[in-house]
Amino acid sequence: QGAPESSGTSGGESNDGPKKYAFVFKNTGNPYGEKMLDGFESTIKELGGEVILRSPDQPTAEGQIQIIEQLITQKVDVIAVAGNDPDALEPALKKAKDQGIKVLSVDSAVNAASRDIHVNQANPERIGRVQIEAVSEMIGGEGQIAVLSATSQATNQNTWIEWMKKELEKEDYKDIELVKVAYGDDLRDKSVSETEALLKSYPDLKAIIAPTTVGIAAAGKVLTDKGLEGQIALTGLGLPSEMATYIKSGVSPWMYLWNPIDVGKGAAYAAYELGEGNITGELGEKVDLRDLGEVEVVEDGEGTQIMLGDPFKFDETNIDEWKDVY
Amino acid sequence: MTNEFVLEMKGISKAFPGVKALNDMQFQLKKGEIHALMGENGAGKSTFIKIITGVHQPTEGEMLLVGEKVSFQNPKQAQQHGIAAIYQHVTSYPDLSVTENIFMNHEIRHQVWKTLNWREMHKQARQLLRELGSSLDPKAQMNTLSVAQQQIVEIAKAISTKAKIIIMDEPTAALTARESEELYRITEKLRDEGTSIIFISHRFEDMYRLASRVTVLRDSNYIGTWDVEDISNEKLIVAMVGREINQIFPDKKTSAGETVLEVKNLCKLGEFEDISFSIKSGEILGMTGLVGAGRTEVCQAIFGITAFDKGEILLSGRSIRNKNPQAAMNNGIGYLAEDRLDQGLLVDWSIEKNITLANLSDLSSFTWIHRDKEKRQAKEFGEKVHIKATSIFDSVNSLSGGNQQKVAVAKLLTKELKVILLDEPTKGVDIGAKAAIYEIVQQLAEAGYAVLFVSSEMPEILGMSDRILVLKEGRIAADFVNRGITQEMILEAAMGEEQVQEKSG
Amino acid sequence: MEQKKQTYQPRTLETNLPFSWKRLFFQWEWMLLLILIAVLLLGSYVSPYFLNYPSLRDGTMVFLDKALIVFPMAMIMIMRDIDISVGSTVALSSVVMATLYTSAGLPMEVAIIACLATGAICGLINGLLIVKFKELSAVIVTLGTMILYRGIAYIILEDQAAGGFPEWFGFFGWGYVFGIPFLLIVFAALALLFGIVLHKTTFGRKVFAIGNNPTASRFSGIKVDKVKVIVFMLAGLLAAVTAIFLTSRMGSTRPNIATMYELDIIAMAALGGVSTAGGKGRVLGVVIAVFIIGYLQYGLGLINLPSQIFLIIVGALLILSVAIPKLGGMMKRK
Amino acid sequence: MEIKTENLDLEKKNPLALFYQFRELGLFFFIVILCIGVQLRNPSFLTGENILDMATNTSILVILALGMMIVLITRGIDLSIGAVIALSGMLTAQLVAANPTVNPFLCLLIGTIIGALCGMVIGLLVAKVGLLPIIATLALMNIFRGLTFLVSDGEWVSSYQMSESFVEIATGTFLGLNHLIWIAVIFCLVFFYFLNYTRTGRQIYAVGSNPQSAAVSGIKQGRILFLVYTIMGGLSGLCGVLWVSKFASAQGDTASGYELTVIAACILGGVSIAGGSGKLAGVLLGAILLGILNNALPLLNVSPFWQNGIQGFIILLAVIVNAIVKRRVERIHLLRRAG
Ligand SMILES: Nc1ncnc2c1ncn2[C@@H]1O[C@H](COP(=O)(O)OP(=O)(O)OP(=O)(O)O)[C@@H](O)[C@H]1O
Ligand SMILES: Nc1ncnc2c1ncn2[C@@H]1O[C@H](COP(=O)(O)OP(=O)(O)OP(=O)(O)O)[C@@H](O)[C@H]1O
Ligand SMILES: [Mg+2]
Ligand SMILES: [Mg+2]
Repeated sequence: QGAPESSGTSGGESNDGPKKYAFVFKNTGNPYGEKMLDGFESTIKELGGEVILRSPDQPTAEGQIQIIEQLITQKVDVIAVAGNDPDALEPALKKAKDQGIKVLSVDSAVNAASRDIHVNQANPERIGRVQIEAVSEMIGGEGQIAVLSATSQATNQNTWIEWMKKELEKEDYKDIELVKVAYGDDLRDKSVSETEALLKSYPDLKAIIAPTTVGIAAAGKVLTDKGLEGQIALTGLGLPSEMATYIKSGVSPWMYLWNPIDVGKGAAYAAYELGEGNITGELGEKVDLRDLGEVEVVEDGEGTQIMLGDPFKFDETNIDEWKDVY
Repeated sequence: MTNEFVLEMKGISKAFPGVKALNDMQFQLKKGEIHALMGENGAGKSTFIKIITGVHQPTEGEMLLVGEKVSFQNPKQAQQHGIAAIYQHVTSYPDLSVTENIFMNHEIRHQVWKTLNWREMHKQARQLLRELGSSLDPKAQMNTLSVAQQQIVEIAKAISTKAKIIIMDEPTAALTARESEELYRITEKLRDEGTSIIFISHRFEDMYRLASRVTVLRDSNYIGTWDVEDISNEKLIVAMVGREINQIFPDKKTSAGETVLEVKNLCKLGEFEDISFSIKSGEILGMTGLVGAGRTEVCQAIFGITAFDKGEILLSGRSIRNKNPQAAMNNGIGYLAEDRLDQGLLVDWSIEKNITLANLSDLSSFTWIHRDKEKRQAKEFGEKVHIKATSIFDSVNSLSGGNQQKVAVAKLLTKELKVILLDEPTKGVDIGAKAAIYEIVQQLAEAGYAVLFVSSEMPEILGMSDRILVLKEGRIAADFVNRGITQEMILEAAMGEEQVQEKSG
Repeated sequence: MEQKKQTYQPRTLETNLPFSWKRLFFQWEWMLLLILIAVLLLGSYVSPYFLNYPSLRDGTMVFLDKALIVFPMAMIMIMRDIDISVGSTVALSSVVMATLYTSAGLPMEVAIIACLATGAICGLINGLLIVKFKELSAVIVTLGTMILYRGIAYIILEDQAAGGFPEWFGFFGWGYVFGIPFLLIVFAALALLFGIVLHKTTFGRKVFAIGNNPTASRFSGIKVDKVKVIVFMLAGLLAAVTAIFLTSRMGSTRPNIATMYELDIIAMAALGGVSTAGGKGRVLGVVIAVFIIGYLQYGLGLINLPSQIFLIIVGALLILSVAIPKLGGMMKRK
Repeated sequence: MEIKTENLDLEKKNPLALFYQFRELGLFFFIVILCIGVQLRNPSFLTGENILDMATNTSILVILALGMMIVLITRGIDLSIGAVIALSGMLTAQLVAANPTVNPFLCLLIGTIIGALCGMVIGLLVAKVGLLPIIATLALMNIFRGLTFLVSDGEWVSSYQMSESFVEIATGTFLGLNHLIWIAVIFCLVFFYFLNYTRTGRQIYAVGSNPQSAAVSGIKQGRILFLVYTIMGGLSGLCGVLWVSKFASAQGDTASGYELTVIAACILGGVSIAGGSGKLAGVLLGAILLGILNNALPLLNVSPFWQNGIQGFIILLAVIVNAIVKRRVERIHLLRRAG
């Protein structure tokens, strides 16, 4: 077994000129991702780096591996990636790290071995808990609720759902029953069928939590079409532009999301700091995120991460400002 | 000047890439005549009629319809000028109904709604078929019909266009004597109604029976046109093949040996029942019957293509069961399929690869094919059956029907066989090639093969067989030793007494 | 006797074709080669990182895994069939392998054998269904099994990933032998093997014969059903081989890997000159086509074109490459 | 001289001809049994509301399956429809977003035209250039999908940007039935008429049944193929608008992979990939079966991880059961004929 000859001796150091920062998102045409890429791009440009934005056309790890290979060949300095799979990118990202490229994951983490640091859009525990708090308030602390998730293997979704379940164990929520976790696969038609099935299987359902942008929009549509506003509450994580109609009509009194542009920005600052060698991703380091404030590197499983604040609440009062932004 | 000829073709030539299929062809068709077109396989007959019907465009020459110059860019135009054709290879729509096959592209529509008038079309289809002496169900799906029935539908289709000129390219090739008789009757009726008919056939009986004039083609060239009364059989053959054929059927030198193949009480539900016969080495057993009598089914059951329900097959006294054609061939049984285009040959392939296909294992070691051996074998067997082509790499597509059949025969000879089952081996084959095939068959018998010779043509059954088996509705109706047997005797057995009586009555 | 000899004229059949430049050059493979050269030139023009040995070498590792299936797929297409379940077969074999290793605790070697067996069985099921239910056609059967096999993969692994393979397993996807990627060596060996089988052996001849005329092939003593089952099994088996390489590259697996692989594979075979109308195709053309599509994608990736542009370019390439000869033929006829 | 000809005729009805009338029977029973099974497990299955939901959700599939049927009848296939749906949906949605007052009928028309243009490109490649449909549409699937991403530039159009009247297209009801159901019903009737009572409709079958013979009987094959792909494209374009209106959202990856569902509906319904045959009733049943599966699996509380597997299994089972029933019936008829 011959050792792979490295195709370039090292990543950044030997390069003159602006450093190259690459961002690999999950797939193309994902509205949420596009906004994140926008934030990343504009920030890096401000900081004087060169930006490469890449996404496979399908949300698969294979596609991302291909892209990472190509980035390695191009001798980029930093790769930021929103992983389609936490583990599958490990060999490719390790190869990148071996060649001196700094790696950080954003939004959906890759495993600790394949990254220097993870930029978490918000504290997953808070995301989970806050949605239960919201639902409880909407239904008066009593009744059946269901979760409409994305694909069954979306890691961040699953983490949030775990936290929701933990939150539900609290005494305050003893009258709330989580009856089902349905999966709409982030497909519009499937999410609609799943929502309809929920309504039929659980006639007493009081609320739906959809921690996915596609799912919450589809659920909003079904509840609107069936004229169920006020009877079944909807909350979760949604894009303001997609949810504006439903928030105003009262189908979804309010919902949450972080600002993907800010996530992109945060990732850009972190990438820049990594690329400049100002941080290494060690526990306890301070990262200066400029206007997003200064955050501390904290533990995340075996790796480290920084967190970008609480999820943001969108309701009637502020939705109009935001719906044109993303 | 009034015109005697409804159709006149002057100096027509047609070249395909690499082939000159027609050269300076002349042709005149009178109103209300049946005009036979004859010539060897590949002489250019089918090409000629495809030019008339607008399927092909001539490279040179002109075409006059009732004295007026026309040229057809597509078949629709020819149809609109009252020309209809029944092509050599039945061109039906297998998934559609009889009615639709008849009326395709000239459907009857409601006066007002312009929607298809199914009721009227079914009615007229039934009427047309009845005129043709058939009570086929117009709603039946085409692929459930026998070849003869499909042929009748094709004729009905030609008539339904109210054509003034109807062209029939070998319509009798797939028909038995009795069905041919039916076709003659229909054709004559059409002629009497004033339709002009061009009739292509390799059967001399067809021509003598029907045609008033005959035009002969040879090697793409126009040879001449004669009144049928004025030309003798010998002269016609010379015109067609360019030399004399003294003897069509080879001399029989039967020296039958051991019994090779024995079939006992073979039954298959709905196809045939109680078939028993045996063939000795060196013997030619003729098998005949009406279309659908089950001859092909029997052959295919013996060859392992279809399964049979009951009965036994013995080869040299040993009981065998052929699970598939491969097993049959390994047991020494070969089968020449009736439909050579569909079942016999790979038409896009070269002569060479076709000939060697059944015998690849002998030409290879550890499945590696030895190309030299393969070429040698193809040449040897191709020449043995006298295929008319320039090289063994010519594609079978480019050969005429008779030569294609020779390729299929050559393929059969590559295997070491004891029994060969020939299903209509001379179907659609010209007189010269027929003689050649007869001779090959005779040589095979002399070489010790046991031959089952299936045919619908009485003369060749009588001329070739040592014994004759007549099938009727899946059962053996008669088993003759071919001495002093006449066509009438065979027909009588094939059709059953009542019908023969009616026929003579 | 003498007279009889005269019933026909003796003829000879040529067994050697005269040399012809036209025959040598009017071949699809030349056209493909030109396209490949154009792709390489284009690549080196747009990106300084493209045209050097390490880059071209490592580039192959990005696209060759799925290309392994293109050989049996070509055979299937030559037989006028199609197999759209191969992507799902990759996923199922990979999931079976990973589960046996991680959950059942079997040795990796055994898991790999189980992976190959799974692929072969998937192919076998396809093949058997196709020959037993002739009225269904391969598209229908493999459409059904495509959904079914991936479904089984989901049933096994649900939303989990399985990984943590032994160190040496990474060799398949990332290893080099004498400086050449192991994957490339395997690809070359398979190309050679399938080239020989398809063009030089009786088995290959039978595959072509079936594509040309299945009935006549059967009547000629070819066991059509058996050949078909074997070829579909080969497709399953190579899907499993792909699963090994892919899983090794990713270090872990999930039920959703290798989605849409079938379309990429069919596109490669079609560009390579394999006709789904049956009976035509050559391994050499397919190999060149694999490199055309692979390097094109790689080259465009190096200049960071968005992947949707790549979709358009591959689509256009596919159409142009198939259409140009047809248009040329149309011109000639006019 | 008169010869009797019974021997040539089909006095008894041909067994195949008889069976072809009941070809969809197997599938029909399969659906009935499936429905009974589901109903026993979840009584809310056969309620009026659920049936209406199911019909609404299956309508788009039905419309597309009609188009796919005629493509398959001509021995073709169209893999690009998912991409055409996305492209036309995206363009129409952008139009609506930029211009909220635009009339919904105009939207439907524009979507249909966009789709028909896409279909014409395929038609030209297949009919004039002579490309194999599977290759041509595979390539164009890529191209149309790529174009969708390009025109949208990664952006999406969401519900607040869509006018009330536009969303009404797919959510409004008429006589208690959703518009989508009406549209599907109308298309079924139109197709029934088109396929059975117009010359062109029958020529579609003729071209698929035997292209050579269609050529010699003077049918302009190229025109038929062109027409068929244009219709398929037009229907896809229309469905693109319906899709976007139904989900009130237009994105680049809309309907990706949906072509396989549509093809599955057709072949479940007995349309032969080899061309020449296929009936509207069968295709309708095929689409309904898939619609029922999509609706029933969530209702039965089937684990999401099992749904794919069950769906694949049922599709295979349905086509195999249909094939076996067909063989049985043929055998019975054979026995009767022999007896
Ligand atoms: N489309 C074609 N392309 C090339 N050559 C052709 C084509 N059609 C016919 N030919 C050639 O033209 C010649 C005449 O063929 P044609 O079919 O007209 O013969 P035919 O007289 O009808 O023979 P048969 O009695 O066997 O039907 C043959 O040599 C044949 O190979
Ligand atoms: N009148 C008919 N009605 C229905 N089916 C028929 C009829 N005639 C023939 N067939 C079909 O043909 C089959 C038997 O014909 P087969 O081809 O075995 O007979 P054959 O004597 O070889 O006739 P041919 O001269 O056409 O080769 C039957 O199984 C049947 O399906
Ligand atoms: Mg001819
Ligand atoms: Mg026969």
